[in-house]
Amino acid sequence: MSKNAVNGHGPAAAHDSHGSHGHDLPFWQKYIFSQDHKIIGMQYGLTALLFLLFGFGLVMLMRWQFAYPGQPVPFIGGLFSDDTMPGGVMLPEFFYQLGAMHGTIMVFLGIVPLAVGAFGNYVVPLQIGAPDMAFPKLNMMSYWLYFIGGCVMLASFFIPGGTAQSGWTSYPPLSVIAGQGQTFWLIGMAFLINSSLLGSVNFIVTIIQLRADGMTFNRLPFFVWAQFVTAFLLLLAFPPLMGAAVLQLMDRLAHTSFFMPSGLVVNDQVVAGSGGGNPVLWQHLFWFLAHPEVYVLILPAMGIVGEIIACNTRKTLYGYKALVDSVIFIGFMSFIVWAHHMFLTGMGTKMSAFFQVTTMIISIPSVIILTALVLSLWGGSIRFNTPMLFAVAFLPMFGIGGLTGLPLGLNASDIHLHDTNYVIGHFHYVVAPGTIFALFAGIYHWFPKMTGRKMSEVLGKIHFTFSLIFMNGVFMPMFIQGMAGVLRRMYDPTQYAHAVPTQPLSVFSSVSAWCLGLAQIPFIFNFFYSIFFGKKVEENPWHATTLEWTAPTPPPHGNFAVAPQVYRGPYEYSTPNHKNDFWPQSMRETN
Amino acid sequence: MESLIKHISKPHPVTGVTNAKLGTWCFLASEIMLFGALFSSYVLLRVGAGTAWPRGSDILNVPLATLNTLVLITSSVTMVMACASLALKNLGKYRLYMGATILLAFVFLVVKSFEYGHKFEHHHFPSTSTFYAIYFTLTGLHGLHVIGGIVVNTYLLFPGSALWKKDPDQFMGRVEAAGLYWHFVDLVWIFLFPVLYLL
Amino acid sequence: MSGHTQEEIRHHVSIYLRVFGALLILTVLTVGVSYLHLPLHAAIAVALIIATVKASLVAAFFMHLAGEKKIILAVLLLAAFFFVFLLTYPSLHAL
Amino acid sequence: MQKYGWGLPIDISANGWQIDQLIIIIHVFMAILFVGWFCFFAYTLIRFRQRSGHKASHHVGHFKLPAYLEVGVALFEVVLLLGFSFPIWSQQKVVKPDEKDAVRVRVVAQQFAWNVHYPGVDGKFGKTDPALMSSSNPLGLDRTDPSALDDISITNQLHVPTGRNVIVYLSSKDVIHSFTIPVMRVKQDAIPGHAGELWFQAKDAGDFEIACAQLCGLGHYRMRGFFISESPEKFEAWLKAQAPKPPAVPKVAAQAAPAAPATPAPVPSGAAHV
Ligand code: HEA
Ligand code: HEA
Ligand code: CUA
Ligand SMILES: [Cu+2]
Repeated sequence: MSKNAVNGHGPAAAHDSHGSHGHDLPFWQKYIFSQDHKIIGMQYGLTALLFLLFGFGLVMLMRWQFAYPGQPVPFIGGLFSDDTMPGGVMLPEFFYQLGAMHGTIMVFLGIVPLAVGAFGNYVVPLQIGAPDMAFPKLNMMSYWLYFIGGCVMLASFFIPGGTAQSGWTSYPPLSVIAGQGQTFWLIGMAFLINSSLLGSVNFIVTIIQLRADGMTFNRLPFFVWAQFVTAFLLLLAFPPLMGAAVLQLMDRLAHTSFFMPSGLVVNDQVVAGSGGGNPVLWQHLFWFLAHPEVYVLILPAMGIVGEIIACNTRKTLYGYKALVDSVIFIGFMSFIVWAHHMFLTGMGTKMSAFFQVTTMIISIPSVIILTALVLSLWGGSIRFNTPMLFAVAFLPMFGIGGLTGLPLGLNASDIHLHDTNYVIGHFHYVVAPGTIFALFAGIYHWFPKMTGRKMSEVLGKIHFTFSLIFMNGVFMPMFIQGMAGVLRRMYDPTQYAHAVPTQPLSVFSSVSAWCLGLAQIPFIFNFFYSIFFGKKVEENPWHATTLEWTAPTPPPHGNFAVAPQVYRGPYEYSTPNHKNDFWPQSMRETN
Repeated sequence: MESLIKHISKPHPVTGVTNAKLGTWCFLASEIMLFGALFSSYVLLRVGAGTAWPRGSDILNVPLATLNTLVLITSSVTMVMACASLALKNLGKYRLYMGATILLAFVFLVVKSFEYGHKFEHHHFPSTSTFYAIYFTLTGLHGLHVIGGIVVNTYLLFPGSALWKKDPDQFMGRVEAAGLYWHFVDLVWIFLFPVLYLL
Repeated sequence: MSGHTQEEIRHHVSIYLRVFGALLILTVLTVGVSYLHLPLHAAIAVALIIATVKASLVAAFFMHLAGEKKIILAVLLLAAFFFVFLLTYPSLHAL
Repeated sequence: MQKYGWGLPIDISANGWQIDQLIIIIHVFMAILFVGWFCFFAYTLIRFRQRSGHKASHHVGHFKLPAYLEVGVALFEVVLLLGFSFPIWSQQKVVKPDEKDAVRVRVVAQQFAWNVHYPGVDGKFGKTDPALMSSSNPLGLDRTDPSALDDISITNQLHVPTGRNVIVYLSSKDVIHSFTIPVMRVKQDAIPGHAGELWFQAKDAGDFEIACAQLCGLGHYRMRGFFISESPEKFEAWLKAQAPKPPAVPKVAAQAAPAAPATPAPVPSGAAHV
């Protein structure tokens, strides 16, 4: 294709340099401060899974209080200190810490690092036929900044007063007058923001610059497209939160009044400070990030689901172009819908109309994506292995989550539903049985590439079945509660007469959550067991077409023995007159 | 291993840019959004304050800030001259211009610290009013960017320049990237100056 | 910058110096205008116009944005588009 | 009368039905879409499962139906916006009822109570000052202001007459709260430094709840107020009973606490301050 591509970077060179110093790096350089995108991907993956488990643990604890407010937590209640759960009874302080940290950890330390940091890092360079990310050192820094950010967040559990407790949204003035935990939260966020900034630059440059010869943009696997758009969201949406975090830190530490209006009276004390600030400013800056952020949670998941569906139906994705266009359009629109979280802040009519119109518009590409994915099943020969089960289950779950976004997006119905459990139900359907299922699917799917072994199908199916049942058990009741007006973030919902009739649903939801926790045991066991004792498999166990499956397993430093050349689109399955039912992108023969 | 990654020193044949250049611009795009958020906060607070908002020229030191503007602009020029010297394969001149750039950056910071010191003496702190709050925050954040630029440029002046012998193209790419960043810091100041000091 | 002939680079340098001159003049101009104590709206307009011109000069010549590769312009255009919303919408909250 | 159950709470407001109607229409629409989509989905999974003798087909025709469906969904969303959401919003949040005929009341939120301020017979809200705020004068009412003399200050109880528009001027002393009366289908954030407004009209009498919908601190969950809608006569009588005795020396609070309304436990935490 170009002289440049051959000059000194040809296949032979690739092979040599890999052979000469690929293997003899000291342990700490190979596995700790590694610059290899695959190791970094796995570091991200393991850390994020642990955070996910931790964040889930926090909410399982909270669910006790939701179900049986004011009663001592059985078994483990005694293990906690007196300023969190004296006598096993959870204090409101602790409850709100759990809530804020659950949201923060799940979003910023769990799902995004897993979807982008782990899957993006591991799979994208392989799928585009690159030897690594464009900036390996930045990649390493990105992970370590994430790690430090996570440590700061965790550290705040151990300081007097505990963690942040103003919700993951950290609305001022509450967050400004809150205790030290909030400062930790802000500093932790600063690390995470910079980590994702480095990561997103890296992804954009890698995908634009390092595609293998022949890997044109319309031959990119759908997953890569999803990551590409995601990287832009991270790049351009996070900085405003960085700005907002700086302002909030100033408010807390330098006693400025960015978010503090004049004349505040807390506990009958006039708050010192100049005043003149505006709490709504924070909301704008926060949601300018946080709405794109929720699409960061879903786009990679859609990408994973697309890959797995194509592979396991043994046919190409339906409407590849429409899918790609929709993803780009969603990414673009996601920057201009943010204030649908703020309909009831006294926003003007024109603004409110603008944001509900954009919100309705952004639902259309999601409908197109969901339609194209389900039509991709049509005419296939569907192989129901564990990754496929999770991927297929993603579709209706995302459908429920997405559809319930509509009544929230119309400001009139949002008057009743805002800040009720309906909202909690809405977004958990998209992120929990939606994104988490897609991520599970991805783990089962790419595990053989990462380790050379397959995870157990039997345990996988057990994991799937119970996860599906209990996920719905946790979140379906929330819609009913939300309709009845039950508000979110309630330490003791039974305080309100209107919440009492649906209280049995809270119990149901909690029991489901704990069972969901139990349902993860086969997964965790399967995961670690299979690393060492899983069934050994060859390079391409699923008979897939994308490039990562043509690399050796596990891929060595530098990935491909010979720099791949790409000849065709990503999903050539069941091509007539071809000898196999899959036709890898880099396979040379002409028919 | 690094040599495996393409387009480090030579531009990509289709996009026409190197990785470093594209990466730097992406980073600057994110910086635009960062300062965008802060300028947005400025606008919102100012609109909210109405006539209570002071005019910067009445309470800030315009001559000092003008001096600083000139210093920063000059440092931008020395930065492009440093790049041009490298393109002319003149490492000595590059050193000279880069050194000047760093020096000017220090001058900027010194002037800035005088300005801050003066304010503190008169008991004007970030907590004094929202005007001072945004003034200190914006100039402070900008100052941090200047310090970042000094670190990068110093690296490229001394240890980093060893790359010049090994791979002049890559080294030039790095200097150019540092230059882009430095001009961006200048560019932010070009807006900060009238917005805070003159209006 | 790389891949230019010596001749071109000398030409560039002369442009840099001219831009430098323009920036100095504009700086003096904007400070001068501020001493006129124009009404606020006029002052804002003048100051922002001058700042935009200065910024454009820096971007176009020092950062070589004039004639820059499409991919970079595209990234910047995207950022600029969202920047406009970010800058204006929060203040229009009550609209 | 069952007030609360598993469905929407009972609606006793004059305009709440519009919101309910929208919620119902959109959920029917969602249900149709989802069920239709799901049936197709389930059928596809079964019909195209992997089995011997069945092969995936490479060329799948182009489906026209989805495009129509997508356009249909888009059109329906336009209808929801133009036909429902815009007009309802303007009714609820834009077109304010005439202040002259309406019952006007200030509600000042604080951690963790709703301070309610009636202007009294003169119809004028007295001056307030943050410096005067204390637990016995939560509104910071300046009783030296003549128009404040007859003002009624009461905590966690909002009495309104049926059949008349009620306008609530909403504000907050400390952090962001959100004022909601589920049975009125109203909700509005109370943001310090911002003047919020909302209005509604009660159709029927009854004792209901005010809730705080925005996380406002550790007591957020118990920031519950009582919403009492009553016949105009009863309301007027109540107002009279609350009115401070005219010659009363400012600052000396009359101790006449109103009879606690018949509501489920717990008893309102704040007594009335007059
Ligand atoms: C991954 C995360 C994610 C995703 C994808 C979405 C998607 C959407 N969200 Fe959601 N949302 C959140 C995460 C997410 N959201 C979170 C975390 C919050 C709460 C934050 C907080 O307050 O703490 C929230 C809150 C939230 C609100 C604020 C509610 C409130 O506080 O009052 C609103 C309001 O507009 C909204 C709207 C939407 C809409 C319209 C979509 C749309 O994009 C959805 C589009 C999808 C569909 C419409 C489904 C498609 C279709 C079918 C089922 C097929 C039909 C079949 C055929 C056509 C054949 N969301
Ligand atoms: C990405 C985001 C995300 C995810 C995935 C989840 C997942 C879950 N969430 Fe969360 N949630 C939020 C984001 C998320 N949540 C946010 C933003 C809030 C609002 C916070 C606020 O009010 O400020 C919230 C609030 C929230 C509430 C409401 C709190 C309130 O009203 O105050 C509840 C209540 O039940 C809840 C429950 C759950 C449950 C049961 C899950 C489950 O689905 C969890 C399932 C998890 C797993 C199944 C773990 C899988 C991992 C493993 C098994 C690890 C394996 C490890 C190795 C192999 C090493 N969440
Ligand atoms: Cu007040 Cu929540
Ligand atoms: Cu949103």
